[in-house]
Amino acid sequence: MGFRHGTIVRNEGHGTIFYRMEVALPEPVQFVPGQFAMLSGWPGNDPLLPRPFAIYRAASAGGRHSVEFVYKVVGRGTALLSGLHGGDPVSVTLPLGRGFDLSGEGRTWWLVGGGVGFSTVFPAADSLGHRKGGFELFLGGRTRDQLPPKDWTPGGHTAGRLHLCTDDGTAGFHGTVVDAIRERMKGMGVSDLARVTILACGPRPMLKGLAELAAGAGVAMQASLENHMACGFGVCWGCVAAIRDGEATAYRRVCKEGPVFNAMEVVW
Amino acid sequence: MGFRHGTIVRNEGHGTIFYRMEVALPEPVQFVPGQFAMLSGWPGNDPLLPRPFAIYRAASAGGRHSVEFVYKVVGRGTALLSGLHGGDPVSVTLPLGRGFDLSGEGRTWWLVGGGVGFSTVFPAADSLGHRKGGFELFLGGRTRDQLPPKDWTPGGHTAGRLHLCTDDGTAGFHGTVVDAIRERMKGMGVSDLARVTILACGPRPMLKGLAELAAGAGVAMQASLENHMACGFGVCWGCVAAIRDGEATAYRRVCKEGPVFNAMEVVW
Amino acid sequence: MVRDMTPDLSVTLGGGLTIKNPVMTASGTFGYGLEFAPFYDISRLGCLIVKGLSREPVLGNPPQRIFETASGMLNAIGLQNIGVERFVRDVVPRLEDAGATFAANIYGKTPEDYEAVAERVSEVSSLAAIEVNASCPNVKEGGIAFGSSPDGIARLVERVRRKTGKPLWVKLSPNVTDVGSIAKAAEDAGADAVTLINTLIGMAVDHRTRRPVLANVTGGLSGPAIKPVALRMVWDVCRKVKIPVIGIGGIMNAEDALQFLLVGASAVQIGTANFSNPRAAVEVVEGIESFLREEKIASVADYRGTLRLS
Amino acid sequence: MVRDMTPDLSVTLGGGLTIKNPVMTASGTFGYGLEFAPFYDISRLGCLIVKGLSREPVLGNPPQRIFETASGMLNAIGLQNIGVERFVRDVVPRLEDAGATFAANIYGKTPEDYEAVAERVSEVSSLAAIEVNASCPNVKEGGIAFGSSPDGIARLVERVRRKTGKPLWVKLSPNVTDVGSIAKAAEDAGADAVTLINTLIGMAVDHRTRRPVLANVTGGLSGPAIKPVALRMVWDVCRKVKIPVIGIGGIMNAEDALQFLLVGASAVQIGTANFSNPRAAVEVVEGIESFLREEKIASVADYRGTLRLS
Ligand SMILES: Cc1cc2nc3c(=O)[nH]c(=O)nc-3n(C[C@H](O)[C@H](O)[C@H](O)COP(=O)(O)OP(=O)(O)OC[C@H]3O[C@@H](n4cnc5c(N)ncnc54)[C@H](O)[C@@H]3O)c2cc1C
Ligand SMILES: Cc1cc2nc3c(=O)[nH]c(=O)nc-3n(C[C@H](O)[C@H](O)[C@H](O)COP(=O)(O)OP(=O)(O)OC[C@H]3O[C@@H](n4cnc5c(N)ncnc54)[C@H](O)[C@@H]3O)c2cc1C
Ligand SMILES: Cc1cc2nc3c(=O)[nH]c(=O)nc-3n(C[C@H](O)[C@H](O)[C@H](O)COP(=O)(O)O)c2cc1C
Ligand SMILES: Cc1cc2nc3c(=O)[nH]c(=O)nc-3n(C[C@H](O)[C@H](O)[C@H](O)COP(=O)(O)O)c2cc1C
Ligand code: FES
Ligand code: FES
Repeated sequence: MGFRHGTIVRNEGHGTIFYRMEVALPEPVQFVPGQFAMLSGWPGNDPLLPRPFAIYRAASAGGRHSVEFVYKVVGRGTALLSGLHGGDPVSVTLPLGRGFDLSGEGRTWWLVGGGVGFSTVFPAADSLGHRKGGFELFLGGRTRDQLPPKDWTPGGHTAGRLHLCTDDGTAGFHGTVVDAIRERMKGMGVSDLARVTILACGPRPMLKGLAELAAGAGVAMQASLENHMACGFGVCWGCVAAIRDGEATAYRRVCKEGPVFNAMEVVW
Repeated sequence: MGFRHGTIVRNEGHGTIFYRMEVALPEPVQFVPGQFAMLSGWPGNDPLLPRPFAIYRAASAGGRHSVEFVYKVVGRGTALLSGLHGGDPVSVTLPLGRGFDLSGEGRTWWLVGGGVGFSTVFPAADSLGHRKGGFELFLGGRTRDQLPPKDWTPGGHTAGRLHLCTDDGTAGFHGTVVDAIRERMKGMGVSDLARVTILACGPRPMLKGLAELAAGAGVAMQASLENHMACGFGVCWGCVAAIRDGEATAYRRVCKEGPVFNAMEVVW
Repeated sequence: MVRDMTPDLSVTLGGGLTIKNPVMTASGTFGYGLEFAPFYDISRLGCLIVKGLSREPVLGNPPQRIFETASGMLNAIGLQNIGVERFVRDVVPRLEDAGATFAANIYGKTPEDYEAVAERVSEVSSLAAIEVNASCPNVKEGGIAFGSSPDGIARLVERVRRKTGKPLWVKLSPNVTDVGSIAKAAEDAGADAVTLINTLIGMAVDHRTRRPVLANVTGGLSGPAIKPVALRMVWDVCRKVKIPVIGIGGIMNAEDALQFLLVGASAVQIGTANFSNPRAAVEVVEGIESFLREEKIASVADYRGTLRLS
Repeated sequence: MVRDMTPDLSVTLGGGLTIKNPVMTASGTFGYGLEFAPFYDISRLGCLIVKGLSREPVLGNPPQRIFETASGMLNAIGLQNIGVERFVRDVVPRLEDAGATFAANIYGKTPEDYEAVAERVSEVSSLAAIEVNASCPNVKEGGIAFGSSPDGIARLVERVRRKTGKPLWVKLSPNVTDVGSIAKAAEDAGADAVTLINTLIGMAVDHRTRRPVLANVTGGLSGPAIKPVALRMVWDVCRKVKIPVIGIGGIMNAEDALQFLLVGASAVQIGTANFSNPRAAVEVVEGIESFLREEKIASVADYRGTLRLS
């Protein structure tokens, strides 16, 4: 983990709503899929705090190191980021938090990304892609414009393993990813379901719906949560989520004990 | 006077320290040399206040209107401005304040700009250049690098009328503009001196030195003052300077009753 | 259900005063009002409050008077003003011509000063209200000295109350332990409304020259930096008094203004925002109207104080 | 004349404590200290102050706990902490290993709670000092209740004083009319130093959902937005007490820190800045050193309190 001054290599809009930013860093970045960075790139004190973004990709070649982020403009900070140019300076603290646990062997992986949540699960797909069995990918968006650009999609070429879902039916499955997973589960036996692990990132209602579905079906699920963050590395206690701790409820830091939690332990 | 949203046409560094920014505006700008604008071009609330800059030039052609500013990076606001690109939005309120009084006929005009102060006097030169008699221009900088680029200088081609001064002697007269004016006055008769009006903008110690010199020699002088400003159009009372009011001292608004004051009335 | 109706922006303040919308401009940030005429029609404001007026003209503090801070500014103007006589004689007729609704912010060193200014401005029939500045941090006497305790405020307000039939607003200082009890004291003493907050006391120094930045050493902090503090105090006071509360502090746009209405303010004032955007106040009027329209809320009154706590 | 000498950064605080430089990190913004080890050697700090400790572990407030404001942030953590026992058992040995100078910020609902925590941490021989948090705005009982009046603070400090021989610092609230008299009361009751300011009480609401943003409704405002307020209060208190004053509030860099030293603070604490730049505190140490070197000032002590008023 470190705090680094980087320089923007590229920062471009893609499709209608997603931006992708590559940042050159002085040192190589190693990360576990699901880990994130705190990023800021504005002068002055307003905005004051850096913003959390999943690490989308990290590369090192010829002594040059860089890291990529994918983001959606939703407010002030992301609007400012989208206005930055190649050469502009940014600061990043990374890698942060606990990523996905991809250790199980012989498991069936269902990766679920709602909205810009795909930025958190694609790195997991990159990891799992090398394994036997691979993964299935469920991507949800309100409309087709809100799905990630095709050429970003890992294993997007492997038909059948990619489930696109849109709320308005303008592409793929007409419905939410929760509906799509429900469909997918149909006809699967208990033992098959027991081999499935869902890795999910997206809006909280989606995660909650998925967690309930998974709980009912005996499917394991890891959910990447979001919360407002000040520090991102566990010192402000600002980002907690209610997590079951035996009988009791504890407030665990999304930035430190998370962002990936066992969905069965989250108090939704 | 109006508050306008403009778009940067050009924003470039020139020489070692000066930037020049052209801003496209929805309406034509008419101004008196010495008048200024409040300019801001940053998102968020930090910096909070717009910054005052002399109107350097205004142009209208083919239904397109623009205004130019020349500035030096001295702090946060100007640093931010210098990082803006063509196409970026800025806001301006203009034209503001009371500019130079160029109404006297048959006068000898000495225009004095210390540091970036030339941005305030060049527009006066543009006005006076058309008149018989014209003007003499005294430009001071610490070093030659701190003088305005040659091709910006009005009447710069007319040798003898341009007096460049550097504190370190790296160009032109070795000394301050005050020293240069003192030299210039040498041998001039009382009635010649009485026909001179100095128009000056620059650091306060320079203005003070000039004012004392002018007072002693019976030379008229108009000084463009600077002060921290919040509004720029006379409503906050933040920018006052001590100005003689008969026997008493009054606090006059630099943005409204100024920025150009009769140097003999300023309490230096 | 309201569909595409023009929402009713008018608000009722104390002392029988109703204004056309809840957007006012704050004393000291709006000059005498007329300076804003080049930017918009000032009669569109709910009310404009002029720079603090005293019995005699005041010279104010020496420069440097202002300093920018993170998302805020310090000012120590020292209440430079033209005095109540010139205001009544020269300014009032022009405000009347402009069709503006306006109130006088008044200030004195002694209770007698306040009384005198209140009496004089009360003669102006077009004056909408008097706002007593009991909270200026930038003058040695008067101002904040009265506004720092319930007793102090009560004594001042009672005296001014006796001298005027105009709606009487009392402007409160945030530099206190318990603003609620001070607001209550103002209410009990006969105020028709309370305005808050005035500026927080602040300071800036230059670490190189080793001098204070402001000639007055300390100054009043305003701007978006103080908004959270202002909002909390307005919310507090709204639950402690029955008279209308006028909310102020760091309001930059309609969203900010709506937040003050939401916690219970009957109206808001725009201060420092006037400097960075001379059209700020009228944009707030427009923004509130379009918000109510979009959300299909019939009136400001229907929105005011509807914060849900659970 | 000092030429190219290494300036002496050490500062003497109350109770016989001398620390290597005047830069501390603020309670609640620095975890238990070890979290910063990846960013720099935490033994370089003058002192680090751990998250407020209570007798028993505290669950804290439900989320949402933080919200960004203009150049500041609101927090309502509710003092979530691991409790004093776990701190002494698990954290202290690791801080000792890291060579860190550290102080314990303590908090309770009742004076007895404070006494108990003070007694327990006093057993830690490596502990540099105890900082009594008498100013947390985010808990219903304790904290600010004691810190809002001279009497309240005196009673609390006297009791804790009897239980510890450690240097005793008292952290003061800015949400008061007269912080000077409260600081004086703390001094008279036996405090070795006062720390100020804690956060200003603030609030944020969502004008669309019509709900408070923070589950706790109100929160504490910190960050550069509050620096002018903090600086003024530190300056005030420095002229009212003889014990050392530890300045805090919105310090982002060495320039800010120097300004607090200039008005008389003996040391400073870095809070919210740790979030946007995890290296902020060590950069302040370096920045102060290079400033003194450049300006040829031999020591922090020579610079402290040298504000020129005329
Ligand atoms: C671990 C983690 C990973 C994330 N990864 C990505 C990603 O890869 N791509 C992406 O587009 N977004 C991601 N997000 C969400 C992203 O952080 C927010 O969209 C962003 O902070 C919004 O900032 P803003 O200034 O534009 O919005 P504003 O709403 O103006 O921000 C105001 C404040 O709210 C906070 N905030 C607002 N929305 C969120 C949110 N959803 N989560 C956390 N804080 C929020 C901001 O950080 C800021 O402090 C992630 C969030 C977390 C916690
Ligand atoms: C009427 C007028 C005309 C001006 N014309 C020009 C011009 O044409 N070109 C140019 O380069 N500069 C000009 N200046 C000076 C220019 O306004 C300042 O250099 C600029 O405001 C500095 O902003 P900053 O954020 O970079 O500096 P900072 O020092 O970071 O600013 C902090 C605060 O101090 C104020 N401030 C700092 N220096 C000055 C100053 N000299 N005058 C007024 N306020 C100041 C800023 O406005 C801001 O509020 C003019 C000033 C005035 C009053
Ligand atoms: C430059 C300036 C001058 C002010 N003068 C007065 C005044 O004369 N009377 C008064 O009651 N308040 C005065 N105030 C306080 C404002 O009216 C307002 O209460 C404060 O600035 C907070 O609001 P804001 O953050 O929107 O500016 C002044 C504020 C500023 C910035
Ligand atoms: C997230 C957070 C948690 C805090 N927790 C504590 C605490 O436990 N005890 C305490 O005395 N102060 C606490 N504070 C207050 C800070 O120590 C400090 O006084 C305040 O933030 C002002 O300084 P700053 O502007 O540099 O942050 C906390 C502040 C923040 C932002
Ligand atoms: S964001 Fe600070 S603890 Fe998680
Ligand atoms: S800058 Fe506001 S009156 Fe001059």
